[in-house]
Amino acid sequence: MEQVLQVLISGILSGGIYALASVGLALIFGVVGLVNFAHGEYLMLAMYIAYWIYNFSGLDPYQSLIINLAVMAVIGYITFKVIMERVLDSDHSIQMLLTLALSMVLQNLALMFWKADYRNIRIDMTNDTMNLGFLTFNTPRVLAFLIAIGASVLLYLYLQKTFTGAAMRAISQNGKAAQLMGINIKRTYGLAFVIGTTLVGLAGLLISPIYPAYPTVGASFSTLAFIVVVLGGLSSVPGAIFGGLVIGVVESLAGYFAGPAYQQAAYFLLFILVLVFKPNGLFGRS
Amino acid sequence: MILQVESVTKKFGGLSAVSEVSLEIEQGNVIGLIGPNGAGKTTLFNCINGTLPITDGKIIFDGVDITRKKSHEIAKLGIARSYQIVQPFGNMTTLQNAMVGGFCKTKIYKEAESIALRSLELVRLDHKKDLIAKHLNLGERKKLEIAKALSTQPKLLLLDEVMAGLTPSEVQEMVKIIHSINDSGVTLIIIEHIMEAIMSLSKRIVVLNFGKKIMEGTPEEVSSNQQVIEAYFGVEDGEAYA
Amino acid sequence: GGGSGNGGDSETADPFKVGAIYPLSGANALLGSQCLAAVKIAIDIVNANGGVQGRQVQLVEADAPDPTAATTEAGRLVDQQGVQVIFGSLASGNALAIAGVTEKSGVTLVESGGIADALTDSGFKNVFRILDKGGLRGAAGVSYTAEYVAPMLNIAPKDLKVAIIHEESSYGTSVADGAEKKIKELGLNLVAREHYNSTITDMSALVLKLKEAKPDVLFTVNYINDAILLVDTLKQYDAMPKVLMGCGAGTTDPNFAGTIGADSDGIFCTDMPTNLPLDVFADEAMKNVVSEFRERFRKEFPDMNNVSVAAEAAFAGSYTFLNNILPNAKTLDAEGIREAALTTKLDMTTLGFGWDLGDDGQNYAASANINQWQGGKVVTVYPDKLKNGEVINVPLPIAGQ
Amino acid sequence: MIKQLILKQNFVLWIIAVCSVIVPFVLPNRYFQDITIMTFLWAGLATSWNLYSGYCKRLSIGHAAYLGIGAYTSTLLYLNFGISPWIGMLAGGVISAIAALIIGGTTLRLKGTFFVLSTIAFAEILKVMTITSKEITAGALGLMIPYQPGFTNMIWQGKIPYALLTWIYMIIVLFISVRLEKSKLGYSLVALGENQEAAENLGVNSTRTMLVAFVMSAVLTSFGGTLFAQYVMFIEPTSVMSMGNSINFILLAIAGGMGTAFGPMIGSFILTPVSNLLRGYLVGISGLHGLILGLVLIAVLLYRPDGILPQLKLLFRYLFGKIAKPGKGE
Amino acid sequence: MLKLKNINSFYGEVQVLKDVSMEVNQGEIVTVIGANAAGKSTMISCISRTVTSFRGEIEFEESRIDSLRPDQVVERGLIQVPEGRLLFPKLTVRENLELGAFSKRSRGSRKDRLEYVYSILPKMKERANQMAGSLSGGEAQMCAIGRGLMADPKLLMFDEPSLGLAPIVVLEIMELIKNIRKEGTTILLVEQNVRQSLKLADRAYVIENGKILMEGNGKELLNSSEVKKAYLGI
Ligand SMILES: Nc1ncnc2c1ncn2[C@@H]1O[C@H](COP(=O)(O)OP(=O)(O)OP(=O)(O)O)[C@@H](O)[C@H]1O
Ligand SMILES: Nc1ncnc2c1ncn2[C@@H]1O[C@H](COP(=O)(O)OP(=O)(O)OP(=O)(O)O)[C@@H](O)[C@H]1O
Ligand SMILES: [Mg+2]
Ligand SMILES: [Mg+2]
Repeated sequence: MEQVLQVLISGILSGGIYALASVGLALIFGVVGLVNFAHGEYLMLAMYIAYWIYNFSGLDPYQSLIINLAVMAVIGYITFKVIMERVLDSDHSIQMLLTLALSMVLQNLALMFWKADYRNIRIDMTNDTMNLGFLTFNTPRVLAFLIAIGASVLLYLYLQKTFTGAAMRAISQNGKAAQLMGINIKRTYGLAFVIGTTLVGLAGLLISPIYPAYPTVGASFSTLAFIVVVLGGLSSVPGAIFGGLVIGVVESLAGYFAGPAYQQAAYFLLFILVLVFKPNGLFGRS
Repeated sequence: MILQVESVTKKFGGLSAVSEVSLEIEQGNVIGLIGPNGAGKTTLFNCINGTLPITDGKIIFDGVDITRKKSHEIAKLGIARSYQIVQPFGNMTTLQNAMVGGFCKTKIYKEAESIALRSLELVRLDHKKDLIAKHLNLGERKKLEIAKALSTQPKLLLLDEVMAGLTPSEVQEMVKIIHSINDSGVTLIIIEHIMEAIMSLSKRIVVLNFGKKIMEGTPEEVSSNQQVIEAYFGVEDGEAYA
Repeated sequence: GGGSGNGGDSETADPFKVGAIYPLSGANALLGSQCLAAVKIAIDIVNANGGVQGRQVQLVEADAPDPTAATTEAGRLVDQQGVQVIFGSLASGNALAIAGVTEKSGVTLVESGGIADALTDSGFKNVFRILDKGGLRGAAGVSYTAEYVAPMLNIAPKDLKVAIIHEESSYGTSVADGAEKKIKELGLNLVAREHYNSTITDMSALVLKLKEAKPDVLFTVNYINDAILLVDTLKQYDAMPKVLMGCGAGTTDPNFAGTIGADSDGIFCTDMPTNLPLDVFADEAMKNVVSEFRERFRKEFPDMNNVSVAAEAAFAGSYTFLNNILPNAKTLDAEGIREAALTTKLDMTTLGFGWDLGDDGQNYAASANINQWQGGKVVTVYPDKLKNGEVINVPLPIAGQ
Repeated sequence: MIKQLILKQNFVLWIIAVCSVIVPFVLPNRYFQDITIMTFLWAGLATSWNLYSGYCKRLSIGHAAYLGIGAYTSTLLYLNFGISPWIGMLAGGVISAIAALIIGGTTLRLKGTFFVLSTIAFAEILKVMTITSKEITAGALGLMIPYQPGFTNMIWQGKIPYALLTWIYMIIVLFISVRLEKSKLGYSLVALGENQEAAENLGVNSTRTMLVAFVMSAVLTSFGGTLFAQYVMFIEPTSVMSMGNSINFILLAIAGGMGTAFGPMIGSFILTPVSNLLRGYLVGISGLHGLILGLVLIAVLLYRPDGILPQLKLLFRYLFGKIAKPGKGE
Repeated sequence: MLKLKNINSFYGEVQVLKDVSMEVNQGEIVTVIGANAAGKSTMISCISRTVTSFRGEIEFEESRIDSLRPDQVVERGLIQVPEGRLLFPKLTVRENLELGAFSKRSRGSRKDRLEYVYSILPKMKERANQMAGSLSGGEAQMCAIGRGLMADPKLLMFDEPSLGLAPIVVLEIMELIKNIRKEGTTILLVEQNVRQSLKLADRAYVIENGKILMEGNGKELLNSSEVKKAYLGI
C-alpha cells in the first residue's frame, strides 16, 4: 500500500512536468491551430541553455530561470517571425510539416553545435529528498512540480481573465472575423507562440537538474505532449494540466504493476480508450 | 404520398427545436416551409435527411421507414438537400463537386460525369465547370448546392434558402430553375424567406413557429392569416409585407 | 581493391581504402562519433609507420543512424569508393545490415561494437568481430558473482537473490539474455527481470518495483543517462542493492562516475577490458601506441576524463586489423584477408586480450573483465592476469535496508 | 494527337514513371542503384500512404506499423516455416488488412488532430508489442534473413532484380492511385476530406469509403514492407516501425504534392536521392545533412506549399505549350 | 467622412473593382446595390483592409487608412458586419458579442453595450449561453449584427444584413439601422434586398462588374427604370 502510494505520488510529480510541457502546445494549438511537432525541440534548447549558463557562470537552473526564459522567448519570437508567420493562412498539413522540418533543423543544429554528448547539470540538490512519513520526495522533482503547476494555472487565469486571452481563444476559430473585431492577428499568434515556447522551455529548465540534455531529448517529450493535449481536449489548458497528471500517474502505475517496458504502451492505450469513448478528449467541447 | 412526417420531435437539451411536426407531400408537389428565425425549419430538414437523429416520431419516404437510417442511405433512397450555409468541397472543381453526387447512383465514371454535367446545365453553372469551387461567389455557390443535390438524382429535394443573397431579378431566374427541376418530376420542399419566390413556387405552405407547425394552407391562406402576419411577415407602413 | 603493391614505393602506390560506418547523427551519435575518432587515430598511427603493405591507408567515413542507412552507406563505400575493409558499426542492427552488403561484394567487415550473437552465427565469411558476443559479457558478471561475490556477502549462491534490469535495445537485450542464461545455469535465484526504453525520464516506478523484490545483486545493462538515472533513483528511494553489477556501456562510461561522484565507489562494471594500466602490456611498442591513442583521444574529447569503452574497442579493432592482420595477407582481397585474419593469432591486442578467431569470425580470445569503480577510476579486479586492484565496498555502503 | 497527349500532364508523368526503369541500368555502380531502389521503394510507399491520407486529408503518422507488419510477417513465415516471401507478402497484406480494419474501425471516425495522434498511438503500441513478444519476433534483437539467393526467396545477388521489383511495386501502386482518382471511391474520399457531413448527404458512405481506402493503403504499405525486409535483409522494430519512417512517407508526399497520384512519386524522385547523397557526401560534420535537408524542406514549404508537382505541371505546360505552337502553324 | 478614390482591386489576375470612387458623409445612410459578384463585398473588405490587394486611396475622417492593419482600422471606429456572419462557432453567443468590443475604444463600455444589444435583440439574450455554431441561420445573422454594434462604431458597414432573416426581422433591422443612425452612427449598407434598402438610404450607388454605374438619392434610384429592370425584375 505504502509502495503504491509512493508510486502514485512519483507519477503525479512527473505529471506536473508533463502538464507544463503540454500547456504550451495546447495554447499554440488553440490559438494558431497548429500542431507543433518542433515543440519538444524548444525543451531541448532550454536544457542546453541552462547547461551553458551553468557551465560558464555557475548559476544553477533556478538562478538562471529568468535569463533562460527570456532567451526562450526570443527564440520563440524569431521562429515565429522567420517561419510561422508566413504560413498562418496555409493548410494545416503544410503547417504541420513545416514544424516537422523545423524540428529536424533544430535537432541537427544542436548536434552540430553541441555534439551528441549528454550534458548533465549536477547541482547539490539533484539527489536531495524530502520525507513525509513513509513517503519520499525528490526535491528537484517537487520544485519542478510546484513551479509547473503554478505556471500552468497562471496561464489558465491569463486566458480566462484577460481580454487578450479571449482573443486567443477566438482567433483560431475564425481569423478573418477576429481581424474585424480589431484583434491584431499576427501579434496575437506571435504572443501565443512565444508563451508556448517559453512554457515548454520552463519545463526543460526544470528537469535539467535531473535529466541530461542531448540533441534528441525533445522528441520523446513531443509525442508525450501531444498525447496529453489530445487527452485534455486539444486546446483546453485545464485539460492539458489534467491530462499531464493522468499520464504521469498511468505511466507510473503501469511501470510498477506491469513493468517499465509497458509504460508508454499503457498511456497510448489509455489514449485510444479515451478517444473511443470520448472522441473529443476528456475536456473537449464537441 | 412520397413523404410522411409523423409527429417528429427534435430536442437539443431542454430546447425543442422541432416538436410534434407532421406533414405529408404528394409526388411531384412543391411545398414551402416558412417561419421565423429559429423556428426549426433547418432542423426539420436535418431530421428528414438523417443528418440529426430525431428524438421522437416517424418518417416514411416512398413507403420505407427512414426514421433511423443514416444520411447516406437516405440519399441513396432519393432524398437530397442543399445547405443554408453553403458547403462546397472547396478544393474540387465545380464539376467534381457535382460528380460526388453523381456517383450516388452509379459507379461508372462517365455516367457520373454526364449526370453532373446535366445538373450543372440545369442550374446554369456549366460554364464554370472547371473552376475550383472556393473561387465561386455566393450566388454561384448556391447554384452549386442545388447542382450537387440534383446529381444524386433525387425523388425529393430539400432546398434551404437557396435564394438568400440574390437580387430580385436573380431570384426570378432561380425560381425558373426550380420550376424546371419540379417539371422533371422531382418533389420539392423549399425553405425561403423571400416571399415573392415562395408564393409563386409552392402549392402549399407549412408554417413553423417555435418548433411547432402553426398552420398549413395555400399561399393565399397563409399570407392572410393574422397569426402568421404577426409572427412572421410583420407590418410595414401599416400594410402587410406580402 | 587492386593487386597488392609488392615492393612498390610507398610514395607512389595507390592508397589502401578503408571505410568506417558509425551512427554520427540520431540517437546514437555520441558513441558513434567517438568510435570514428578512434578509427582515425588508428589509421594515423598506422600510416605514420608506413601504412599497410607499403600503401597509405585512406579512410572514407559514413554516417548510418539506422540499418536502412547503413545498407545504403555500405553500398557507397563498397561500390562507389571501392573500400576493401569496413570498420563499424556500434549497433548490432547496423552491423547486420552492413554485413548483408559487404558479404555479397567480398568486402571485409571488422566489427568492434555490435555484440549480437547473430553477427557471427549467420555464416558470414568476411565478418570478423574482435569483441565478445553479448551473451559472454552478461554471463561473466554472473559467474563472478556466484564465485566471488556471494562468499563476500556470506550468502550461498543458490540463496542469492538477483535481478536484471536492462535497456531494451538489442544491445541490452543480448547482454541480459546471456546473464539470465547463466543465472539459470548456476541456479541463482532470479527475482526480477525488467527492461525499459533508454529514453526513460523517471525510474521511480521501476525502482519501487525492484525494492519489493529485494535483490541482493542487481545486474544492469544501460546506456549512460539511464545508468545515472538508475543509480540516482535507487539512492533516492533508499533501494540500492548490496551489489550493483553493471554490464557494460553506461556503467563503464567515464561520465558515469564523473556525474554521480563518490557514490560510484564499489559499483561493478563488467565490460571488455578498458583503460587498462599500461604495464599490462608487455610489449613496449604497444604501450606507446595505447598511450598515444589515449592522449590524442583526450585531446579530441577534452570533456572526458577517460576514454570510452566503445572508442577503445573501435581503436583496438581497427588498429589490430591494420597493423597485425593485413600485413599477413597474401593478397589484399577478401580471400587473402580472411586467411590472414583466421590464421593470425595474437596474445595481446590493445584491449588486453588476444586475437584468435574461430571459423565463424568470432574472436574467442575476447574476454570480459570484471571492473569496479574506485575513486572515480575503473579498476580491473578480475581476471587475475589483468587485475590492478582489489575489490572494495561489498556490500555497498549506500545499500538500502 | 501526340501533342494533345503531351499536353495532358498525366501522360508526361506516366512517361517519367515508366522511363525511370532505365535509371538503374545506366547508373555506374551499385551505390547509385541502391539509391534508385530506395527511391522506387519510397515512392511506392509514399504513394500508398497518399492513397488514404493524401486524398482524405487525414494524416496517418502511424503507417510504419503496416510497413512493420509486412516486413515481419513475410520474414517470420520465411524463417520459421520456409514459406516464400512472395506468399509471405500476401499473408502480410492480409494481416495488415485485419489490423487496418481494427485500427480504422476505432479511429476513422475521429476528426483532425485526434485522428493523427491516434495513428501514432497505434503504431507505438504495435512497436512495443513487437519488442516485448520476444519469443515470436526476437524482440529488439531483430531478425536477419539469411543470404540465399533465388527467385522464390526473393533474394538476388545483384541490384537490378531489386530495382525492377521495387519499380513494379511503384508502378502498381501508382496505377491504383490513378484509377482511384477517376473512381467513385476517389471522389468520395476527396469529398469526405473536404466536408464529411456534406459528402454523406450526397450518398457517400463515409465509414465504408474510409475503411476501404485505409485498408488499401495499409495493405499496399505492407507489401512495401516485405520488399524492404527482403532488400535490407535485416529488420528490427525500432527502425522499421519508427515514427521517422511514417514521417518520411508524409514528407515525400507533401513535397511532391499531397492528394495527387504522382505527387508522392515526384517527391521521392527528388528527396530520396537528395537526402541519401547529402548523407553520403556531407559526412564530415555530423548533423549537417539533416540540417540542410530540413532547411530545403522549409524553403519548399514556405515558397512552394503545394509541393513540386504543380510547379512541374506549369513547367510542362510551358515547355510543351511552346513545342505545340509551331506545330499548329504547319 | 469616408472617401474612396479610384480603387482597383485584384484577386490574382482577375480585376474585381475598377476605378471605384465613392464617399459617405457624416450621419448618412449610404446604400450600395449590385448583382452577385459585382464586387460589393470586395469593396467593403478593402475598406476594412482584410483585402489588401488593391490600389487607390481610402480616406477616413480626413486621414488615409489604406495602409493600416485591419485592427487599426477597427480602432478608428470603422466597423464591418461581414457577409456570411463569420461568428466564432465554438464560443458562446455572449462571448461572441463581448469580442465585438475588443478594440480599445470600446473595451471600457463593454457591459453597457452588451445590455444595449440585448435590449434591441432580445433573442440574443435568450441564447446567450448557446454555442454560436449551433444558432439558426437568422439567429446567427442577428448575433453578427449585435457583435458589430458592440464595437461602438463611428461608421458601421453592413454586408447584406438581411440575409436569411424572416421578413418581420428584416423590417426590424431596417428600423434598427435608422435608429442607429439617429444616435449618430454613419451607415454604409450593402444589400440585395434592393427595395427595402433604397427606401432607407439617403444616397445610393449601383455597382456592376466592379464599376460604379449610377449614383443618386435612394428614392430616385428606386424609381429609376434601369434599377427596376435590372434589380427588381419589374
Ligand atoms: N446543436 C444545437 N444545440 C442547441 N440548439 C440548437 C442546435 N441547433 C439548432 N439549435 C436551435 O434550434 C432552433 C431551430 O434552429 P433552425 O436552424 O432549425 O432554425 P430555422 O428555422 O432554420 O431558422 P432560420 O430561418 O434562422 O434559419 C434555433 O433556436 C437554434 O438555436
Ligand atoms: N478570394 C477570392 N479569390 C478569387 N476570386 C474572388 C475571391 N473573393 C471574391 N472573388 C471574386 O470576386 C468577384 C467579386 O466578389 P464579391 O464577393 O466582392 O461580390 P459581391 O458583389 O459581394 O457579390 P455577392 O452579392 O454574391 O456577395 C466575384 O467574381 C468573386 O468570384
Ligand atoms: Mg435555417
Ligand atoms: Mg458580397
